[in-house]
Amino acid sequence: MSNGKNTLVKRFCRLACASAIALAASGVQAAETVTIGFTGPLSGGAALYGQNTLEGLQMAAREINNKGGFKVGDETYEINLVSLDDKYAPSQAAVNGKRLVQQYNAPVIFTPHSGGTFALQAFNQRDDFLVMSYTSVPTVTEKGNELTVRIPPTFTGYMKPFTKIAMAENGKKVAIANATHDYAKYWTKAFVPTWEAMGGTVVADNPMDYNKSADFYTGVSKVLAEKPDVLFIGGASEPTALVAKQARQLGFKGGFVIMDQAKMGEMSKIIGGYKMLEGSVGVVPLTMYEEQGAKDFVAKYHKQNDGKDPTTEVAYNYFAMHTVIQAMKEAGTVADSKAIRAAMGDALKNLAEEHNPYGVTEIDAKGGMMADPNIATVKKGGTVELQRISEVLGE
Amino acid sequence: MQQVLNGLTLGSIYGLVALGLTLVYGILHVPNFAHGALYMVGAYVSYVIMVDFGANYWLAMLGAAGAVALLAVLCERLVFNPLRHAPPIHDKIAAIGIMLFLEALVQMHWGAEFRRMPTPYTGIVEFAGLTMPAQRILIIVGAFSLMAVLHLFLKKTMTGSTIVAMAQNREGAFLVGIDANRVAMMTFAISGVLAAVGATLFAPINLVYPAMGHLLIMKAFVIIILGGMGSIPGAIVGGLIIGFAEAFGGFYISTDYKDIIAFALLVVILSIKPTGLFTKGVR
Amino acid sequence: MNALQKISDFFMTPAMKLIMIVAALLFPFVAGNEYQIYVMALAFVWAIAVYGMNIITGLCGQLNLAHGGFFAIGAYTLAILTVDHGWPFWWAFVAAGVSGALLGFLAGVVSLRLKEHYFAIFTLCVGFIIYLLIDKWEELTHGALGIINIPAPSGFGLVDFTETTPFYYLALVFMVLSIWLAARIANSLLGRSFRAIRISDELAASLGINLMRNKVLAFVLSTTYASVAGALYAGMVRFIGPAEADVVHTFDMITFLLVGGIGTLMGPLFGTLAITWLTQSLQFLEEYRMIVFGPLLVVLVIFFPRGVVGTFLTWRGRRLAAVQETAKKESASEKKPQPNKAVTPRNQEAGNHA
Amino acid sequence: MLKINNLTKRFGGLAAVNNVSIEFEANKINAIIGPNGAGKSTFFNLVAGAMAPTEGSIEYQGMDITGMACDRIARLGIARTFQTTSLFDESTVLDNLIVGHRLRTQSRLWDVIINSKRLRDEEKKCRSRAQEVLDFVGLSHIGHRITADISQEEKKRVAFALALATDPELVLLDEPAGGINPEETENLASLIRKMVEHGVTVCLIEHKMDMIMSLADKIMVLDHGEKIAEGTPEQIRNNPVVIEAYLGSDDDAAA
Repeated sequence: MSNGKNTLVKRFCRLACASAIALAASGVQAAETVTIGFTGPLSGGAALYGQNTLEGLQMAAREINNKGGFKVGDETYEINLVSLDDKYAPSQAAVNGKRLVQQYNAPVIFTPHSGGTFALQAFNQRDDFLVMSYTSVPTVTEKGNELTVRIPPTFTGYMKPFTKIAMAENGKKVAIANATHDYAKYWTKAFVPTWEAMGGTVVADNPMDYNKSADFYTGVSKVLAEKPDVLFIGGASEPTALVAKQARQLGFKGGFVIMDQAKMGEMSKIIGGYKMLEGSVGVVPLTMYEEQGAKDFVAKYHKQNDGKDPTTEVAYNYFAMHTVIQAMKEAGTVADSKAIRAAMGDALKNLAEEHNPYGVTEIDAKGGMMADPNIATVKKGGTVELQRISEVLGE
Repeated sequence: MQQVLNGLTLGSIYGLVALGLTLVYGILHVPNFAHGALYMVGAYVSYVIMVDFGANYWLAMLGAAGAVALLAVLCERLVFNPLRHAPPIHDKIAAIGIMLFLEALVQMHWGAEFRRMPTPYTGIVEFAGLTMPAQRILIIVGAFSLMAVLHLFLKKTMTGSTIVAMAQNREGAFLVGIDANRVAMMTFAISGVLAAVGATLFAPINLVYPAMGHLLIMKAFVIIILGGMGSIPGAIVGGLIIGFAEAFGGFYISTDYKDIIAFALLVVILSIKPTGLFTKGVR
Repeated sequence: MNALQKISDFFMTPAMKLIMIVAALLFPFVAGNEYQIYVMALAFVWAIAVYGMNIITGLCGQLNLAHGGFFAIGAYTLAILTVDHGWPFWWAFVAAGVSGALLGFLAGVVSLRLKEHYFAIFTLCVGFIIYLLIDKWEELTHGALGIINIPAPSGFGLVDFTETTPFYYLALVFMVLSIWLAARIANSLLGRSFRAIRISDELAASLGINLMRNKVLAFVLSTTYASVAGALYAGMVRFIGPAEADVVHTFDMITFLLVGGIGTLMGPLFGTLAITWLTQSLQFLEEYRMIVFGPLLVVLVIFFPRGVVGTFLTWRGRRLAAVQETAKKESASEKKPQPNKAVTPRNQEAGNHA
Repeated sequence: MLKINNLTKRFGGLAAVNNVSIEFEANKINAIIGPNGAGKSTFFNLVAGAMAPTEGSIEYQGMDITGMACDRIARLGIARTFQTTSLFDESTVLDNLIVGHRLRTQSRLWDVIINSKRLRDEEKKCRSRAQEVLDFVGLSHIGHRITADISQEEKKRVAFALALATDPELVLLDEPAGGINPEETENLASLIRKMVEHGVTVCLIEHKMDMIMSLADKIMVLDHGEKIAEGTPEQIRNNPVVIEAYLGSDDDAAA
């Protein structure tokens, strides 16, 4: 986020390089390269998000190419990653998809948003390419599209442990004050029934537009008027931190359930530590993970980026690129998207630990990745406690 | 009561932004769609001065005011002045062009990410059971004192009264020999200052990002239509009306529909009275 | 100069129209790949909406900033009726056009009481209200989640419009129909009434033109165009979200219109195709696109307010007038009947599109 | 032909036109003069229907047209020109005139879509009417020119032609000779006479006194919204009240 000291010159250089690569690739389709496509927001309001996802893919591709490519059968391939901007617009994602398949022969296309995924799904089975979708919206894999892989686990896994912890720490009355974009809506839809099923009540429901709202005091004071024990918040990390801060300023003493889009680590930078988040449950950045794969990845990333912390987007997409390549090796083909999809399960088993920071182990029949991620609870005094979902539920 | 203060905070910022817009409209009859972009640039300039140069909050505000005033004058000189005699559709499109350009420029340089502007005033004031963060009090006080200064400027100084004269009667002022160019530049500069100060006041309780001006500018337009385009008291009163409507509407109806309140109000009022609430005489 | 004259003459002949249509028909065979056909089809869909904008803004002179909103209304009407209510595509398509017209009528009756700046600002707000409603009214529009699985246009078992090439021809047919109707309107007495309003409300009223009736008609025509385009778009992309109603689309359409030539007949098509392909070929510049387009808009309105096609037509009009003048002088000196009868009607046609 | 009774128009508290009554006869040239801000243009706007009067009535050929909409009044046969002539700069002169006859046609959107016979006939009618009025104002030789390229005087004539294309019986001319030279003014005056000869009644606002005095059959003088005199040029010239009004006001109206 704010430590992104992207100067104009740097950006232009990067741009020039990217376009040079793209041009070179469009010119000659060398026998030993395989093109991987990407369509995502590289400009507009979601540009940072899109660039983060792309960065993960680039990092993995660079790693593989620097080692001289990868072997499938007798042939050694290098990765040619072609990225196109869609400004978060589904129609533009569809145009880019057509372009990546038709012009660049990409067997695999990455996209970091559900809208783009839906647009690509309108023709991916006919045009024969695999959609690697970085979104935890379950619908993208539930419709039965056979060539779609959902990279992160669905957020629905968080419902029960979040609810359990929040109730134990604070109480049973929740007020909803999260964001209004599509992802937040999906979350609310899944969260409310879980909360109620576990014996809680929803005392207020007042989502707010985190990005456009001029002011959260009105909305926050409205939900606080119902005296909730728990406040369900979440959107991008920065505004979420502000919502939490304003709730505290307005006298809220309970805990927060923080939607997984916001990372507590990033929020803590804005509001000066975890003190304000006492009694809260949410997710933390990879840097706080104890697992070896995560540590290796973070160390590598730090080395390459002057100590900058990797985002979740970077880590998952880095993992996804390695998985795709591994699957190509397992399947023995770089072109047959069905075979690549079918080999995903084996690929996950054989993936090196350092390439799998989140420890994803399985992929379900519909194409959803499954993992057992860490969730974090902020205890009294601002200490953070990490637990695997299975641990929370197993108690 | 909490909502009254919320309404006041929102209303004073809306009023400040709408004031700049209404002044420009009064003088040049240009609905400056780029005004929201000027506001956004103001926030970024303050941010840079504070974060990258480590300067003081007030210094940053001053710097932003100066920079945006200059930018506004440039817009007037390079774009609106050449379009003085063009059909009315053209200056609007040109203003949209400026808006798109400024946003793209800022985004290219700083990226689209949300930034948080630091403020030295982070305390909370508790008064009669009300919780008021210091920055909010600063917004209300700052906005209203700026309005007062502007009022004095327009009423008591020579330049100010020429602006008022020209706003009231363009042809008349021209006949009396007012230098229209100078007044136009002056007006744009003032509108730039208002936008930049508004942004610097407001940004610490919000976030700084390239599209931050969008919604604000639309509400500012609603305000000056309600208040009568070109009317200075209309802009302030209109700003407060919308601010309160949103604070109370957001509280009693739904925050989700908060943003629609201003626009719904506009549609209803204009359907009943096409000339706006406070306009006098013929348009 | 003479060669230029000949070329420009050629542009105005019916043969040119035929050539353009044939070129459009052959495009899928010439195109290198399906991607290009897809982009072209999408550009045609946008062009239909831009033709609508041209009627209210170009002909009638009212800057309608809610145009993108009506595009979204068309798309959403189609999507809601097909996905949530199981209507057949073409019935929903007709309903989309009708809802665009009806809502356009309602919005028009209210907003057209306002003039110039008030109208532009008001429609900006109308567009924003449409966006907010789509975004917030979840029961009807699915809110921020958008609508997935929109069916492609039904080909009645004969054609499969999920394929790109058949859809291309479908979009082409609709676009040609749109241009045809736009041309009819522009060249008729109705179009002349609209243009009189564009010059000045006062003048038009003094010529006995009912301002409100004509403006509302132009507005309804434009919103119908927009919603038909939106419905086609929904059938093409087959997923829509609230972003379709974003004001950015309206600004895009203004850019298309201005580059091509506002108020001209071929301007909307030219502008849409030119900018669409320019953005596609400058894809790596996406992030910086507006840095080019923003100033481009400003430069256009200051120096070439009539766009490419408009500038061409004016130039040609001047040339023809000059030619006629010299011809007249010659015929006067040689006492011969003047040979330029054929020129006059052409010339008028050129002017008509203005 | 046109009978005005106690016409008053107030803006806020200010009366721009105050209790004016007058009658204009058919087939005559009627002039309205007065210093700047005397309410002449407001008076025209009231007659043409661009504004509704606060009080009083306007009778046209025995019909009460008070407060009637502009376009209906135009259809009843009252045409007008404006001080500044706005035309389609980008199209040809002839093309500009075709719309003038639109109000005498019936075609609607449906006719346009099916290109009905009615539409084609009416378009032919409008075009020939445009040609006729262009001939009438003596500009048929420049009908093919782009309007932006013609002279100021020619533009004035085109504006006359446009008004005449509506088939009016009464034409209101707002400063027809503004911004053109004396010789052109003379030509324009003869055109105005020609219009009257062809059965059109003229009513004009003008600052050029010589022109008015030689042209008008009847003159009304407005000052501060009130009628201070009416009569023949001879009567007006010698009217002490009028002289006082013009001398008393410090503008250049008497030029």
